[in-house]
Amino acid sequence: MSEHIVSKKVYYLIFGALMVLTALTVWVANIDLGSEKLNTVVALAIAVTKAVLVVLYFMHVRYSSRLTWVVVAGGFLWLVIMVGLTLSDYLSRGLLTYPR
Amino acid sequence: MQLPRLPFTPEQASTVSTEVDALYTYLVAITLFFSLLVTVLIFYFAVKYRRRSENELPQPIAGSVKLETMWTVIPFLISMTIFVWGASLYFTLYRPPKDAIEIFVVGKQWMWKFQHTEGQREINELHVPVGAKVKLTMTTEDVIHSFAVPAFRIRSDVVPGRYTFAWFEATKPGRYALYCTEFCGTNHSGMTGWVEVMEPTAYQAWLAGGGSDSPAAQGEQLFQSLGCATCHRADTQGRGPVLTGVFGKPQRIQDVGDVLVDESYIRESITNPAAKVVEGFQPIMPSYQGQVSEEQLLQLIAYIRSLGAPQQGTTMTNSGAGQGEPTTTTGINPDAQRSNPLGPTSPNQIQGNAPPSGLSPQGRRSGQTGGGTSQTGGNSNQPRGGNSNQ
Amino acid sequence: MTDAMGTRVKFAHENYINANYGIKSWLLTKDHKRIALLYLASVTVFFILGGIYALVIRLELLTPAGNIVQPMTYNKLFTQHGIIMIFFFLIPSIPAVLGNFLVPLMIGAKDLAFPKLNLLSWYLYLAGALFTIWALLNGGIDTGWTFYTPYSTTFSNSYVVAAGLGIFINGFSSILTGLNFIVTIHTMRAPGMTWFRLPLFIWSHYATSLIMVLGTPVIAITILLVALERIVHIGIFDPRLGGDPVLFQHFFWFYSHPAVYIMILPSMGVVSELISTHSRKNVFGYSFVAFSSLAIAVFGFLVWGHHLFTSSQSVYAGMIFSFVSFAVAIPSAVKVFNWTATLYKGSISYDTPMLYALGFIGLFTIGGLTGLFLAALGLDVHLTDSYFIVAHFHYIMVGGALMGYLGGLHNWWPKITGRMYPEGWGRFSALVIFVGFNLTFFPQFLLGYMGMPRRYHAYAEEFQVLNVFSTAGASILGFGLLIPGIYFIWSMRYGKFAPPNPWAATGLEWRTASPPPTENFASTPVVTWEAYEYRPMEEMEVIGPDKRDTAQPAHGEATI
Amino acid sequence: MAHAETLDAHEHGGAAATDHHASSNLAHHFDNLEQQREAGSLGMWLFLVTEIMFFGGLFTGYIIYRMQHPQAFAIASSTLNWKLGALNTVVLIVSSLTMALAVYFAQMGSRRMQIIFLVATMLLGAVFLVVKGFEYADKFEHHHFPGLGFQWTDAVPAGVSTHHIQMFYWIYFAMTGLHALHMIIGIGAMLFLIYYAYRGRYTPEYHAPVELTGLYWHFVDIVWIFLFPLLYLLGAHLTHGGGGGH
Ligand code: HEA
Ligand code: HEA
Ligand code: HEC
Ligand code: CUA
Ligand SMILES: [Cu+2]
Repeated sequence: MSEHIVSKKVYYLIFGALMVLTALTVWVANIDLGSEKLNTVVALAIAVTKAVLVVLYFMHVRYSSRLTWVVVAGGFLWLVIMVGLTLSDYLSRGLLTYPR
Repeated sequence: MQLPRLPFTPEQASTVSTEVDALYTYLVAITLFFSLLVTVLIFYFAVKYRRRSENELPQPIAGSVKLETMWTVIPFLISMTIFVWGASLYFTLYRPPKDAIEIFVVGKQWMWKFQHTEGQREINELHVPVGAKVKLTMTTEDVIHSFAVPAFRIRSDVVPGRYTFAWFEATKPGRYALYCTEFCGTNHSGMTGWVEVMEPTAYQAWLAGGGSDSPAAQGEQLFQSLGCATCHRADTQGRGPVLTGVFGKPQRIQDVGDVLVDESYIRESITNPAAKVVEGFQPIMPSYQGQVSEEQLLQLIAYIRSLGAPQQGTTMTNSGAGQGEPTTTTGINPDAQRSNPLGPTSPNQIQGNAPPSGLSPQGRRSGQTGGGTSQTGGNSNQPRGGNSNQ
Repeated sequence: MTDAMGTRVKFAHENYINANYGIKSWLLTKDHKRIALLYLASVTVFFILGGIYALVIRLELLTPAGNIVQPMTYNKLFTQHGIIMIFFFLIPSIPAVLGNFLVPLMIGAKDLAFPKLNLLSWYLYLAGALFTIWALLNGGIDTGWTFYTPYSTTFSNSYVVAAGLGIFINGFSSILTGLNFIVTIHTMRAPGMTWFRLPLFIWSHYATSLIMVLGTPVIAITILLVALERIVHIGIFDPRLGGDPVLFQHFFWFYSHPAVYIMILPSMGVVSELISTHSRKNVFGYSFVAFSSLAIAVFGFLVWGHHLFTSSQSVYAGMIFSFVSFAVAIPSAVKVFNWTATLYKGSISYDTPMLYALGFIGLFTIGGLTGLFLAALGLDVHLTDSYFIVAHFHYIMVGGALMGYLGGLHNWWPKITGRMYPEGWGRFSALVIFVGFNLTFFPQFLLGYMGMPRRYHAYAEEFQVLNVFSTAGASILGFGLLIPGIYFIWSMRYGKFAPPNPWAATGLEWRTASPPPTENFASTPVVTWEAYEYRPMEEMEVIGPDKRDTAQPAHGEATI
Repeated sequence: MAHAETLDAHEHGGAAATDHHASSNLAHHFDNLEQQREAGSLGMWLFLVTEIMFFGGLFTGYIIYRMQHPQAFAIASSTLNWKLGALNTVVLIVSSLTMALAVYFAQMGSRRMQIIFLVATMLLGAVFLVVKGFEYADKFEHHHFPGLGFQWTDAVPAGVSTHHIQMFYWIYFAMTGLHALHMIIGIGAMLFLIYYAYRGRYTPEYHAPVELTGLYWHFVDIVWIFLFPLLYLLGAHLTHGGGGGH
């Protein structure tokens, strides 16, 4: 399996997209979308998109072996596990009902 | 369920102890079964198929999906029975019942302090009547401790900055050991005591003898002496909200929404009033952090709670204003819940901004030390603080 | 090659031990086999140190009154016992010693993928160890190996930051080992060595490495935060500054629960090898055993909250964690049953490694099943932080992991040193250790249910009888461990020469000389057989420079 | 099973063309460069996974405390200079582009362009650090460094405790500090690359170090892509749009 060479044009395109998304995230942050949660979700969605672009193209994962895909996905999955299960405690604290 | 008590088990002195022992017995049986199964098989095979000559070459056996499925599914099903049983018991253990006598517990390095609703205070010794439900509202002045009474099969950590709960109903008069079971420093193993379970009459007599005022009454005195009463007046003329009848009801908080007024909320209102400001009021209430101890906090809470209480008596503290509520006091109003699910509003919740005030007087000055050393001479030789070493 | 007395002999072939001499050739080596020996020496030192702490603990607990050491000293004893045994002995033990030595050999590679990183990892281990030793010499640390806040951040007056830094640095050593294994197993397998021809030892090390890579960074950052909290009071875990002490427990156990599988999985891999080798049977249900390792590694990350059942964690989170804890027990059960089934119609020898392996199965089963007591929410409320916990984890970590390690050491000792250990003494000491172990730790189950809390310097009278048993057991255990300590050293000089394949085993590591040459094999091996495909000795030719005694298994020959 | 079973396809060694043992770039224990490259790249990816988990601990802390104290975090965040943050974001993205191009020219075998882009990447990294330095200096001046000496002089709205404002700052400093440390390491690696590129070490066949450093550099960029909105922008609409909450 020899390495795949990504053309310069792709790099420039991705770069352009990243710049646009950066501008977008700044713009969105300054308008009130109604709830803080929505603002956060949008900001995170943009960040994730940017990260995915970098991973896929700048880091060549799009052209890499399945193993690399698994490693990358695994890394993020574990982050989600850590955050998710920790939150399972924090979010459900105090939900226990008991008579007083 | 009355199973025979296994040897090497502690006395069964509470209602839940038999239930816990039943689950224990079940698990012992499972353990015996599987360990014996495995051991017997190993011995049997090891003898039967021992190597008889150096050049033996046994036939390979590939495996069996049927067997694999069997020994995946059966243990799984068994373990699910344990899970369900264990979980339901857990809910019993951590859901204090209605109509319980309430006792305040404060842990500190290295002693347990108790205060009864009638006012008696005790250290490392807790008197309770047999056959009555007792609810413990617990916190700590310094590090995490854990309150455990093996004979009752109960235990709960006490965590700085928040309240935790435990309950029990003793079934036999007697003296039962009480331990701190979360490592808390030099004298961790000395942080023990006794729970004295008494006949109700004896308990009443004990209560009558030499108690001080009830926590609520002491709280009332504090309420005057600390100047709370200047702002919180019985009429609506004060600068602060009227506190009568607030306990157990939702309160509307600026920028947050409805929050249930419970122990943790009041604690926070006193130690860090700015955290939640009642709608329609200015954040002018000063913080009393560092001026009231954990025990005094509990007394103030008892007092405020009693303001809404229609009747007095042993169950007084539980009947607070919240009695009219449908008792689903999740510690959090559904709306408030949604607005900020993490908001520190419930008994179990983080009280991030509610430092245990007992620490603060000295803690402030030296930067970090645990407070209250003066109260227990024995403790003062414990070097404290994170200074000097790394 | 041998002189008349059989002493002071040199190996006939050039191997990794005699390839070159001098302290530098060891300290700067990039050979995975030599690095394994460096690790062997260092973890042994720490095991003895940790063991001495344990003996003093047991001595103190002989009587109810805490009258031998000061309370503060006692707290330091068990803390340092725990820290040393876990971070500096058990976690590196099998992976860094046996794994380092065997992973490349077993897959037919010349070395690990990153030999320099491998050496670096030993130096990091050493640096971490020195930091920790420094902390111990300067007064020690008294927080318990769990470092719970706010005690560790604000109240303890001991050397938390230094010891923490030691663990922090040591963590990177662990990460590098894991990373190296994963890459090696993926990219360096010999031609023909497909995934399902790999020895189960490799599968379990692969699973272990996953945990090391995914979990260890979290303990590193956690310890860093504890240190920061202590030094500059950032407030993250300090309730007085708005932090949450329970968050620390989440972080700590996010690593430390998976870490218990770092400790047991390699041992399970060893046991798979030993059971197969010493009954000359292929492992029953190979692929189930292989995948159960991965399942343990993955699900092991979802259960950490079972250490927080009474710590004011939400009861609902408790339920999730309890449920998954039961689920993660299943792959372990699968392994136990498959090992047992492997014995069926085998040719079972009673060599020392096999005794350890059989002991492992029994003790691990008891240790694991008592884990179920703790995973059962309502029961854990009574059991947590009692001696029941202490018994549970010693049954797994000493009765399981340590037995596996010792069994593995015996099994591969001929390969590592080129010498046989004395079989008779081996069996005798295995028996003593087994008896001593059970006598030490079984009474602790009973003590725990009776309510004796752990980390207690002094205890109530009624617990004394069982504690006396436990202490007596510990002395037998200590004596038993002394025996291999002595004869291993003895055998390096005086042991009988080992043939390349003394057990008539199938692994690639047995197809090269004992000890192996620096490049492991004379030529790259080409694998044409399945895992655990036992054949007559004549058919298992050696791909190494030393073809002596190929057909002579050394079974049952006690040399002493 | 028989001895003479057919061999599984060679797992590696297929690429016989690149199989020159004599090459000085091939470590002795690898069979060929392809295998070595694969190992290196897998190793680097695994290392990046450990980095994710390393930063992950801080992210988790951030998420939990922010959910508990949204207002305090928003207020603290609004004292950061989002324009500098945005500038740095742009700088880093450009540096990622130049890094990608450096790898590209290494693959093409153009030594000159490769060096040019490596130098550019390094300089952009330095620019980032300088900007960051100014930001830090500003925070120190205002006593916004958490720990001893932390001061918050502005008025605090109701419901907000300065503890939690400080909490934001320690997260800010821990995360950006750790990120900056990674940048510094990256710049150090860049120096090596430039030196060896100058010596003509990297060829279309062998340029793994450039590639791996590239992976690392992009990863550091990604971390910043998350840090920027989470730290600088989270409260923007609150402080600008006023009010907030509900
Ligand atoms: C190598 C170390 C190791 C291993 C492998 C395990 C394995 C397990 N552990 Fe253990 N554990 C520790 C080391 C280990 N543990 C340590 C060190 C502590 C204390 C830390 C401290 O606080 O200091 C601890 C504490 C601990 C607790 C916390 C107790 C508390 O503090 O309150 C719990 C709770 O769930 C638990 C559960 C389990 C379970 C369910 C398993 C399972 O993985 C076990 C699975 C194995 C089996 C089940 C046996 C084989 C199965 C059969 C023979 C078939 C029959 C099976 C069924 C019917 C299901 N352990
Ligand atoms: C790998 C882990 C490991 C191992 C192997 C051991 C081994 C032993 N442990 Fe340990 N233990 C822990 C991990 C381990 N422990 C942990 C994590 C804790 C919790 C700490 C905490 O609470 O924070 C703990 C706590 C703990 C306690 C509870 C303390 C308390 O809570 O108050 C006790 C008490 O009996 C104990 C005893 C023992 C004993 C008797 C051994 C014996 O098996 C030791 C046997 C070894 C020796 C006796 C060494 C002798 C060997 C030689 C002399 C060989 C000589 C060789 C040559 C000369 C070459 N341990
Ligand atoms: C300077 C006036 C002042 C003093 C003195 C004062 N308070 Fe308050 N208190 C307020 C105001 C104003 C509020 C409403 C705004 C808020 O929540 O911060 C309040 C709110 C409260 C609340 C929450 C009430 C609710 O309905 O939710 C409690 C409980 C409380 N105070 C208890 C106390 C106690 C106990 C003391 C004495 C130790 C005390 N206060 C002293 C002014 C004061
Ligand atoms: Cu208090 Cu242990
Ligand atoms: Cu665990």
